[in-house]
Amino acid sequence: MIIEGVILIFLLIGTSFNTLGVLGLLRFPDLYTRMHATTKATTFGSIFTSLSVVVYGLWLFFDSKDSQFMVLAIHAFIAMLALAFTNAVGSHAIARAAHRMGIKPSPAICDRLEEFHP
Amino acid sequence: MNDPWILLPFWYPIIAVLVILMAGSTIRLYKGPTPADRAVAVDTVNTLTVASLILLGVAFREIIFIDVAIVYSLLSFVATLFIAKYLGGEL
Amino acid sequence: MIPFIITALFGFFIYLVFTAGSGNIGLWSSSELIAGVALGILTGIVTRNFLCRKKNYRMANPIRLILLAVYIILPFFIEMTKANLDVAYRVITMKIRPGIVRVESNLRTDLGIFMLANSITLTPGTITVDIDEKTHDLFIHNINIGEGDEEKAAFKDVELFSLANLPAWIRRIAE
Amino acid sequence: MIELIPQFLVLAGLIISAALTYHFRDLLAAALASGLFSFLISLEFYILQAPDVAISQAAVGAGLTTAIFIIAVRATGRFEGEN
Repeated sequence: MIIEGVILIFLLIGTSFNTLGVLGLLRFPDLYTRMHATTKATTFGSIFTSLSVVVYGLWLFFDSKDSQFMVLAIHAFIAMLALAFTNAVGSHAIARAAHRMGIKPSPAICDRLEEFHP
Repeated sequence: MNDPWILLPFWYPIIAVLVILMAGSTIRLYKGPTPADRAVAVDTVNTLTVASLILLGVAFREIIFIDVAIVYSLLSFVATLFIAKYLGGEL
Repeated sequence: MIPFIITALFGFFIYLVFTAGSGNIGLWSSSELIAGVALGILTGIVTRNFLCRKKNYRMANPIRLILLAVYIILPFFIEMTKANLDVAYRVITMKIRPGIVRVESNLRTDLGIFMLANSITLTPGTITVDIDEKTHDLFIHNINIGEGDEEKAAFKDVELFSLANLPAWIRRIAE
Repeated sequence: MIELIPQFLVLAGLIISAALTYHFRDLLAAALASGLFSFLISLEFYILQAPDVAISQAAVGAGLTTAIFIIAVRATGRFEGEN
Protein backbone atom coordinates (compact mmCIF):
# COMPACT_ATOMS: atom_id res chain seq x y z
CA MET A 1 0.00 0.00 0.00
CA ILE A 2 2.78 2.42 0.94
CA ILE A 3 4.84 1.46 -2.09
CA GLU A 4 1.87 1.97 -4.39
CA GLY A 5 1.53 5.43 -2.89
CA VAL A 6 5.23 6.12 -3.51
CA ILE A 7 4.90 5.01 -7.14
CA LEU A 8 1.82 7.19 -7.62
CA ILE A 9 3.55 10.21 -6.05
CA PHE A 10 6.60 9.75 -8.30
CA LEU A 11 4.36 9.51 -11.36
CA LEU A 12 2.45 12.64 -10.35
CA ILE A 13 5.67 14.61 -9.73
CA GLY A 14 7.00 13.45 -13.10
CA THR A 15 3.93 14.37 -15.10
CA SER A 16 3.53 17.74 -13.37
CA PHE A 17 7.11 18.72 -14.18
CA ASN A 18 6.67 17.49 -17.76
CA THR A 19 3.55 19.66 -18.01
CA LEU A 20 5.49 22.65 -16.68
CA GLY A 21 8.22 22.03 -19.24
CA VAL A 22 5.78 22.00 -22.15
CA LEU A 23 4.00 25.09 -20.74
CA GLY A 24 7.36 26.85 -20.61
CA LEU A 25 8.06 25.78 -24.19
CA LEU A 26 4.80 27.44 -25.22
CA ARG A 27 5.00 30.58 -23.06
CA PHE A 28 8.60 31.83 -22.94
CA PRO A 29 9.60 34.63 -25.33
CA ASP A 30 12.82 33.43 -26.99
CA LEU A 31 14.81 30.32 -27.82
CA TYR A 32 17.23 30.21 -24.89
CA THR A 33 14.59 30.68 -22.22
CA ARG A 34 12.46 28.00 -23.88
CA MET A 35 15.45 25.73 -23.76
CA HIS A 36 15.71 26.34 -20.01
CA ALA A 37 12.17 25.04 -19.55
CA THR A 38 12.46 21.99 -21.81
CA THR A 39 15.91 20.82 -20.75
CA LYS A 40 15.52 21.06 -17.00
CA ALA A 41 11.86 20.32 -16.47
CA THR A 42 11.39 17.50 -18.98
CA THR A 43 14.61 15.77 -17.94
CA PHE A 44 13.60 15.92 -14.28
CA GLY A 45 10.06 14.73 -15.00
CA SER A 46 11.20 11.82 -17.16
CA ILE A 47 13.74 10.84 -14.50
CA PHE A 48 10.91 10.66 -11.97
CA THR A 49 8.58 8.62 -14.19
CA SER A 50 11.45 6.17 -14.89
CA LEU A 51 12.25 6.09 -11.18
CA SER A 52 8.71 4.98 -10.47
CA VAL A 53 9.26 2.03 -12.82
CA VAL A 54 12.52 1.23 -10.99
CA VAL A 55 10.68 1.25 -7.66
CA TYR A 56 7.94 -0.95 -9.13
CA GLY A 57 10.48 -3.47 -10.43
CA LEU A 58 12.34 -3.62 -7.11
CA TRP A 59 9.05 -4.05 -5.24
CA LEU A 60 7.96 -6.96 -7.42
CA PHE A 61 11.45 -8.48 -7.15
CA PHE A 62 11.40 -8.50 -3.36
CA ASP A 63 7.78 -9.66 -3.44
CA SER A 64 8.12 -12.65 -5.75
CA LYS A 65 11.92 -13.35 -5.87
CA ASP A 66 11.68 -13.58 -9.65
CA SER A 67 14.84 -12.26 -11.30
CA GLN A 68 13.05 -10.84 -14.35
CA PHE A 69 11.88 -7.90 -12.24
CA MET A 70 15.49 -7.12 -11.35
CA VAL A 71 16.09 -6.96 -15.12
CA LEU A 72 13.17 -4.52 -15.38
CA ALA A 73 14.62 -2.26 -12.69
CA ILE A 74 18.16 -2.31 -14.12
CA HIS A 75 17.06 -1.60 -17.67
CA ALA A 76 14.76 1.23 -16.62
CA PHE A 77 17.68 2.71 -14.68
CA ILE A 78 19.97 2.49 -17.74
CA ALA A 79 17.29 4.15 -19.88
CA MET A 80 17.06 6.93 -17.28
CA LEU A 81 20.83 7.53 -17.36
CA ALA A 82 20.88 7.55 -21.17
CA LEU A 83 18.00 10.03 -21.19
CA ALA A 84 19.68 12.44 -18.76
CA PHE A 85 23.05 12.49 -20.55
CA THR A 86 21.68 12.75 -24.08
CA ASN A 87 19.31 15.56 -23.09
CA ALA A 88 22.03 17.69 -21.54
CA VAL A 89 24.48 17.22 -24.41
CA GLY A 90 21.81 17.67 -27.09
CA SER A 91 20.53 20.92 -25.62
CA HIS A 92 24.09 22.25 -25.40
CA ALA A 93 24.59 21.37 -29.08
CA ILE A 94 21.37 23.14 -30.13
CA ALA A 95 22.21 26.27 -28.09
CA ARG A 96 25.71 26.53 -29.56
CA ALA A 97 24.44 25.98 -33.10
CA ALA A 98 21.69 28.57 -32.64
CA HIS A 99 24.15 31.20 -31.47
CA ARG A 100 26.46 30.45 -34.39
CA MET A 101 23.48 30.66 -36.73
CA GLY A 102 22.82 34.20 -35.53
CA ILE A 103 19.82 33.93 -33.23
CA LYS A 104 20.17 36.64 -30.60
CA PRO A 105 18.67 36.32 -27.12
CA SER A 106 15.94 38.89 -27.68
CA PRO A 107 15.08 40.15 -24.20
CA ALA A 108 18.66 40.20 -22.89
CA ILE A 109 20.47 42.26 -20.28
CA CYS A 110 23.93 41.50 -21.62
CA ASP A 111 25.54 39.24 -24.22
CA ARG A 112 29.21 38.51 -23.56
CA LEU A 113 29.40 35.84 -26.26
CA GLU A 114 28.50 38.43 -28.88
CA GLU A 115 31.66 40.39 -27.99
CA PHE A 116 33.74 37.21 -28.06
CA HIS A 117 32.38 35.73 -31.31
CA PRO A 118 31.38 38.61 -33.59
CA MET B 1 -1.36 -20.11 -11.08
CA ASN B 2 -1.03 -16.65 -9.64
CA ASP B 3 0.31 -13.79 -11.68
CA PRO B 4 3.53 -12.25 -10.29
CA TRP B 5 2.71 -8.89 -11.89
CA ILE B 6 0.65 -6.89 -9.43
CA LEU B 7 -1.88 -4.86 -11.36
CA LEU B 8 -1.70 -1.12 -10.84
CA PRO B 9 -4.47 1.00 -12.41
CA PHE B 10 -2.61 4.20 -13.16
CA TRP B 11 -0.20 3.50 -16.02
CA TYR B 12 -2.54 4.29 -18.92
CA PRO B 13 -3.86 7.69 -17.69
CA ILE B 14 -0.27 8.90 -17.16
CA ILE B 15 0.64 7.75 -20.68
CA ALA B 16 -2.42 9.60 -22.03
CA VAL B 17 -1.23 12.79 -20.28
CA LEU B 18 2.26 12.38 -21.79
CA VAL B 19 0.80 11.94 -25.29
CA ILE B 20 -1.31 15.09 -24.81
CA LEU B 21 1.89 16.93 -23.86
CA MET B 22 3.47 15.71 -27.11
CA ALA B 23 0.56 17.26 -28.99
CA GLY B 24 1.18 20.49 -27.02
CA SER B 25 4.77 20.69 -28.14
CA THR B 26 3.61 20.12 -31.71
CA ILE B 27 2.09 23.62 -31.45
CA ARG B 28 5.61 25.01 -30.97
CA LEU B 29 6.72 22.96 -33.98
CA TYR B 30 3.99 24.70 -35.99
CA LYS B 31 4.52 28.25 -34.68
CA GLY B 32 8.26 28.38 -34.02
CA PRO B 33 9.83 31.34 -35.79
CA THR B 34 13.28 29.82 -36.27
CA PRO B 35 14.34 26.24 -37.11
CA ALA B 36 16.12 26.00 -33.75
CA ASP B 37 12.76 26.36 -31.98
CA ARG B 38 11.43 23.49 -34.03
CA ALA B 39 14.48 21.40 -33.16
CA VAL B 40 13.83 22.08 -29.46
CA ALA B 41 10.19 21.00 -29.93
CA VAL B 42 11.26 17.73 -31.61
CA ASP B 43 13.75 17.12 -28.79
CA THR B 44 10.99 17.59 -26.22
CA VAL B 45 8.77 15.12 -28.07
CA ASN B 46 11.63 12.61 -28.03
CA THR B 47 12.09 12.92 -24.28
CA LEU B 48 8.38 12.48 -23.63
CA THR B 49 8.31 9.52 -26.01
CA VAL B 50 11.09 7.74 -24.14
CA ALA B 51 9.29 8.29 -20.83
CA SER B 52 6.03 6.93 -22.24
CA LEU B 53 7.85 3.97 -23.83
CA ILE B 54 9.17 2.91 -20.43
CA LEU B 55 5.70 3.21 -18.88
CA LEU B 56 4.09 1.33 -21.80
CA GLY B 57 6.57 -1.51 -21.41
CA VAL B 58 5.44 -1.95 -17.84
CA ALA B 59 1.77 -1.60 -18.79
CA PHE B 60 2.12 -4.36 -21.41
CA ARG B 61 4.01 -6.59 -18.90
CA GLU B 62 6.86 -7.21 -21.34
CA ILE B 63 10.38 -6.68 -20.00
CA ILE B 64 12.05 -6.88 -23.38
CA PHE B 65 10.16 -3.71 -24.39
CA ILE B 66 12.25 -1.56 -22.04
CA ASP B 67 15.31 -2.13 -24.27
CA VAL B 68 13.53 -0.34 -27.10
CA ALA B 69 13.48 2.79 -24.94
CA ILE B 70 17.29 2.73 -24.50
CA VAL B 71 17.89 2.28 -28.23
CA TYR B 72 15.32 4.95 -29.02
CA SER B 73 16.90 7.55 -26.73
CA LEU B 74 20.36 7.00 -28.24
CA LEU B 75 19.02 7.16 -31.83
CA SER B 76 17.05 10.33 -31.23
CA PHE B 77 20.25 11.83 -29.80
CA VAL B 78 21.95 11.14 -33.14
CA ALA B 79 19.12 12.92 -34.99
CA THR B 80 19.34 15.93 -32.63
CA LEU B 81 23.11 16.21 -33.09
CA PHE B 82 22.71 16.05 -36.86
CA ILE B 83 20.16 18.88 -36.86
CA ALA B 84 22.43 20.94 -34.59
CA LYS B 85 25.42 20.37 -36.88
CA TYR B 86 23.40 21.61 -39.83
CA LEU B 87 22.13 24.67 -37.97
CA GLY B 88 25.61 25.64 -36.84
CA GLY B 89 26.91 25.44 -40.38
CA GLU B 90 29.50 22.76 -39.61
CA LEU B 91 28.10 19.96 -41.75
CA MET C 1 48.40 -2.74 -23.53
CA ILE C 2 46.86 -0.79 -20.66
CA PRO C 3 44.24 0.91 -22.91
CA PHE C 4 43.24 -2.50 -24.22
CA ILE C 5 42.74 -3.93 -20.72
CA ILE C 6 40.73 -0.92 -19.51
CA THR C 7 38.51 -0.89 -22.60
CA ALA C 8 37.94 -4.66 -22.47
CA LEU C 9 37.00 -4.53 -18.78
CA PHE C 10 34.67 -1.62 -19.44
CA GLY C 11 32.93 -3.44 -22.29
CA PHE C 12 32.64 -6.63 -20.22
CA PHE C 13 31.10 -4.65 -17.36
CA ILE C 14 28.56 -2.99 -19.68
CA TYR C 15 27.64 -6.40 -21.12
CA LEU C 16 27.16 -7.79 -17.62
CA VAL C 17 24.87 -4.90 -16.69
CA PHE C 18 22.73 -5.45 -19.76
CA THR C 19 22.37 -9.20 -19.32
CA ALA C 20 21.84 -9.34 -15.54
CA GLY C 21 19.25 -11.85 -14.39
CA SER C 22 19.78 -14.45 -17.13
CA GLY C 23 20.95 -17.47 -15.10
CA ASN C 24 22.16 -18.85 -11.80
CA ILE C 25 25.92 -18.11 -11.54
CA GLY C 26 25.37 -15.03 -9.45
CA LEU C 27 22.88 -13.36 -11.74
CA TRP C 28 24.30 -14.57 -15.05
CA SER C 29 24.27 -17.83 -17.02
CA SER C 30 27.53 -19.43 -18.17
CA SER C 31 26.93 -18.85 -21.88
CA GLU C 32 26.34 -15.14 -21.26
CA LEU C 33 29.62 -14.93 -19.30
CA ILE C 34 31.59 -16.58 -22.11
CA ALA C 35 29.96 -14.35 -24.73
CA GLY C 36 30.71 -11.34 -22.54
CA VAL C 37 34.42 -12.20 -22.32
CA ALA C 38 34.64 -12.73 -26.08
CA LEU C 39 32.82 -9.51 -26.87
CA GLY C 40 34.89 -7.59 -24.33
CA ILE C 41 38.17 -8.74 -25.93
CA LEU C 42 36.81 -7.87 -29.39
CA THR C 43 35.70 -4.42 -28.22
CA GLY C 44 39.08 -3.85 -26.59
CA ILE C 45 40.95 -4.71 -29.78
CA VAL C 46 38.79 -2.52 -32.01
CA THR C 47 38.28 0.60 -29.87
CA ARG C 48 41.38 0.79 -27.69
CA ASN C 49 42.43 4.10 -29.22
CA PHE C 50 39.14 5.90 -28.59
CA LEU C 51 38.41 5.52 -24.89
CA CYS C 52 41.93 6.27 -23.61
CA ARG C 53 43.07 8.71 -26.26
CA LYS C 54 45.01 11.04 -23.94
CA LYS C 55 46.85 8.17 -22.15
CA ASN C 56 45.31 9.39 -18.93
CA TYR C 57 44.19 6.63 -16.56
CA ARG C 58 42.98 8.81 -13.72
CA MET C 59 39.36 7.63 -13.95
CA ALA C 60 40.32 3.94 -13.60
CA ASN C 61 40.75 4.61 -9.87
CA PRO C 62 37.72 3.06 -8.09
CA ILE C 63 37.62 5.78 -5.42
CA ARG C 64 36.94 8.36 -8.12
CA LEU C 65 34.13 6.21 -9.56
CA ILE C 66 32.51 5.87 -6.13
CA LEU C 67 32.82 9.64 -5.66
CA LEU C 68 31.19 10.11 -9.06
CA ALA C 69 28.19 7.99 -8.03
CA VAL C 70 27.90 9.85 -4.71
CA TYR C 71 28.16 13.16 -6.56
CA ILE C 72 25.30 12.26 -8.91
CA ILE C 73 23.05 10.95 -6.15
CA LEU C 74 23.50 13.58 -3.43
CA PRO C 75 24.61 17.17 -4.27
CA PHE C 76 23.76 17.11 -7.94
CA PHE C 77 20.27 15.78 -7.35
CA ILE C 78 19.58 18.36 -4.63
CA GLU C 79 20.66 21.18 -6.95
CA MET C 80 18.54 19.69 -9.72
CA THR C 81 15.43 19.67 -7.52
CA LYS C 82 16.02 23.31 -6.63
CA ALA C 83 16.52 24.11 -10.32
CA ASN C 84 13.19 22.60 -11.23
CA LEU C 85 11.31 24.44 -8.50
CA ASP C 86 12.97 27.60 -9.84
CA VAL C 87 11.88 26.81 -13.40
CA ALA C 88 8.34 26.13 -12.18
CA TYR C 89 8.28 29.53 -10.44
CA ARG C 90 9.52 31.30 -13.56
CA VAL C 91 7.09 29.50 -15.89
CA ILE C 92 4.15 30.53 -13.74
CA THR C 93 5.16 34.12 -12.97
CA MET C 94 7.30 34.96 -16.08
CA LYS C 95 9.76 37.08 -14.06
CA ILE C 96 12.95 36.80 -16.12
CA ARG C 97 16.12 38.88 -16.64
CA PRO C 98 18.02 36.81 -19.19
CA GLY C 99 21.50 37.32 -20.59
CA ILE C 100 24.68 35.51 -21.61
CA VAL C 101 27.61 35.80 -19.19
CA ARG C 102 31.14 34.43 -19.02
CA VAL C 103 32.15 32.03 -16.28
CA GLU C 104 35.73 31.29 -15.30
CA SER C 105 36.45 27.62 -14.79
CA ASN C 106 39.93 26.67 -13.73
CA LEU C 107 39.54 23.09 -14.92
CA ARG C 108 42.11 21.56 -17.23
CA THR C 109 40.86 18.09 -18.19
CA ASP C 110 38.24 17.38 -20.83
CA LEU C 111 36.18 15.23 -18.48
CA GLY C 112 36.09 18.00 -15.88
CA ILE C 113 34.83 20.55 -18.39
CA PHE C 114 32.27 18.05 -19.68
CA MET C 115 30.96 17.41 -16.17
CA LEU C 116 30.90 21.11 -15.28
CA ALA C 117 29.04 22.00 -18.49
CA ASN C 118 26.43 19.28 -17.98
CA SER C 119 26.02 20.19 -14.31
CA ILE C 120 25.48 23.82 -15.29
CA THR C 121 22.91 22.80 -17.88
CA LEU C 122 20.84 20.81 -15.41
CA THR C 123 21.12 23.14 -12.39
CA PRO C 124 19.49 26.46 -11.47
CA GLY C 125 18.80 29.05 -14.09
CA THR C 126 21.71 28.40 -16.43
CA ILE C 127 22.48 26.54 -19.65
CA THR C 128 25.87 26.29 -21.32
CA VAL C 129 26.03 27.92 -24.73
CA ASP C 130 29.65 27.90 -25.81
CA ILE C 131 33.24 27.31 -24.70
CA ASP C 132 36.34 29.44 -25.09
CA GLU C 133 38.78 26.79 -26.26
CA LYS C 134 41.93 28.60 -25.13
CA THR C 135 41.16 29.60 -21.58
CA HIS C 136 38.47 26.92 -20.96
CA ASP C 137 35.94 29.53 -19.92
CA LEU C 138 32.27 28.75 -20.37
CA PHE C 139 29.63 31.06 -21.80
CA ILE C 140 26.32 30.44 -20.08
CA HIS C 141 22.84 31.77 -20.60
CA ASN C 142 21.51 32.85 -17.23
CA ILE C 143 17.77 33.30 -16.87
CA ASN C 144 17.87 35.61 -13.86
CA ILE C 145 20.91 37.86 -13.53
CA GLY C 146 21.06 39.76 -10.23
CA GLU C 147 20.86 43.55 -10.14
CA GLY C 148 24.20 45.05 -11.18
CA ASP C 149 25.80 41.74 -12.01
CA GLU C 150 25.68 42.40 -15.74
CA GLU C 151 28.64 44.78 -15.40
CA LYS C 152 30.98 42.03 -14.26
CA ALA C 153 33.46 40.76 -16.83
CA ALA C 154 33.41 37.19 -15.57
CA PHE C 155 31.73 35.17 -12.87
CA LYS C 156 33.43 32.62 -10.66
CA ASP C 157 32.02 29.11 -11.12
CA VAL C 158 31.23 28.81 -7.40
CA GLU C 159 28.78 31.73 -7.53
CA LEU C 160 26.36 29.80 -9.74
CA PHE C 161 25.54 27.12 -7.18
CA SER C 162 23.95 28.06 -3.89
CA LEU C 163 23.33 24.86 -1.94
CA ALA C 164 26.32 22.65 -2.64
CA ASN C 165 29.82 23.40 -3.87
CA LEU C 166 29.69 21.42 -7.11
CA PRO C 167 32.96 22.70 -8.71
CA ALA C 168 34.95 21.46 -5.71
CA TRP C 169 33.37 18.00 -6.15
CA ILE C 170 34.19 18.03 -9.85
CA ARG C 171 37.78 19.01 -9.09
CA ARG C 172 38.07 16.18 -6.61
CA ILE C 173 36.68 13.67 -9.12
CA ALA C 174 38.21 14.66 -12.43
CA GLU C 175 41.43 16.54 -11.76
CA MET D 1 -11.20 1.17 -23.07
CA ILE D 2 -8.63 3.31 -21.26
CA GLU D 3 -5.78 1.67 -23.14
CA LEU D 4 -7.20 2.89 -26.46
CA ILE D 5 -6.95 6.58 -25.56
CA PRO D 6 -3.11 6.89 -26.02
CA GLN D 7 -3.39 5.01 -29.29
CA PHE D 8 -6.02 7.37 -30.70
CA LEU D 9 -4.02 10.38 -29.55
CA VAL D 10 -0.91 9.05 -31.27
CA LEU D 11 -2.92 8.47 -34.46
CA ALA D 12 -4.18 12.07 -34.31
CA GLY D 13 -0.59 13.25 -33.82
CA LEU D 14 0.44 11.25 -36.91
CA ILE D 15 -2.20 13.02 -39.01
CA ILE D 16 -1.18 16.43 -37.64
CA SER D 17 2.53 15.92 -38.29
CA ALA D 18 1.89 14.61 -41.81
CA ALA D 19 -0.23 17.70 -42.52
CA LEU D 20 2.56 19.91 -41.14
CA THR D 21 5.08 18.22 -43.43
CA TYR D 22 2.84 19.15 -46.34
CA HIS D 23 2.17 22.67 -45.06
CA PHE D 24 5.69 24.04 -44.45
CA ARG D 25 7.42 26.02 -47.19
CA ASP D 26 10.69 25.99 -45.22
CA LEU D 27 12.16 22.63 -46.21
CA LEU D 28 14.25 22.27 -43.05
CA ALA D 29 11.08 22.58 -40.97
CA ALA D 30 9.43 20.04 -43.25
CA ALA D 31 12.33 17.65 -42.64
CA LEU D 32 11.90 18.14 -38.88
CA ALA D 33 8.16 17.45 -39.13
CA SER D 34 8.92 14.33 -41.16
CA GLY D 35 11.30 13.21 -38.40
CA LEU D 36 8.52 13.78 -35.87
CA PHE D 37 6.23 11.62 -38.03
CA SER D 38 8.83 8.83 -37.95
CA PHE D 39 9.17 9.03 -34.16
CA LEU D 40 5.40 8.92 -33.69
CA ILE D 41 4.91 5.99 -36.07
CA SER D 42 7.64 4.17 -34.15
CA LEU D 43 5.62 4.79 -30.97
CA GLU D 44 2.51 3.50 -32.74
CA PHE D 45 4.27 0.27 -33.73
CA TYR D 46 5.34 -0.06 -30.13
CA ILE D 47 1.76 0.32 -28.91
CA LEU D 48 0.71 -2.37 -31.39
CA GLN D 49 3.24 -4.69 -29.63
CA ALA D 50 5.86 -4.91 -32.36
CA PRO D 51 9.08 -3.71 -30.69
CA ASP D 52 11.40 -5.04 -33.43
CA VAL D 53 9.58 -3.02 -36.08
CA ALA D 54 9.68 -0.05 -33.71
CA ILE D 55 13.47 -0.30 -33.34
CA SER D 56 14.07 -0.56 -37.08
CA GLN D 57 11.64 2.30 -37.75
CA ALA D 58 13.41 4.48 -35.17
CA ALA D 59 16.81 3.68 -36.69
CA VAL D 60 15.90 4.08 -40.34
CA GLY D 61 13.06 6.59 -40.23
CA ALA D 62 14.26 8.91 -37.51
CA GLY D 63 18.05 8.70 -37.63
CA LEU D 64 18.88 7.95 -41.24
CA THR D 65 16.04 9.59 -43.15
CA THR D 66 16.28 12.87 -41.24
CA ALA D 67 20.03 12.96 -41.88
CA ILE D 68 19.55 12.27 -45.60
CA PHE D 69 16.85 14.94 -45.86
CA ILE D 70 19.10 17.48 -44.15
CA ILE D 71 22.01 16.64 -46.47
CA ALA D 72 19.64 17.07 -49.43
CA VAL D 73 18.41 20.44 -48.09
CA ARG D 74 22.00 21.61 -47.68
CA ALA D 75 22.88 20.50 -51.21
CA THR D 76 19.91 22.20 -52.89
CA GLY D 77 18.01 25.12 -51.41
CA ARG D 78 16.48 26.00 -48.11
CA PHE D 79 13.08 27.22 -49.37
CA GLU D 80 10.61 25.72 -51.78
CA GLY D 81 10.60 27.41 -55.20
CA GLU D 82 14.14 28.72 -54.78
CA ASN D 83 16.54 28.04 -57.62
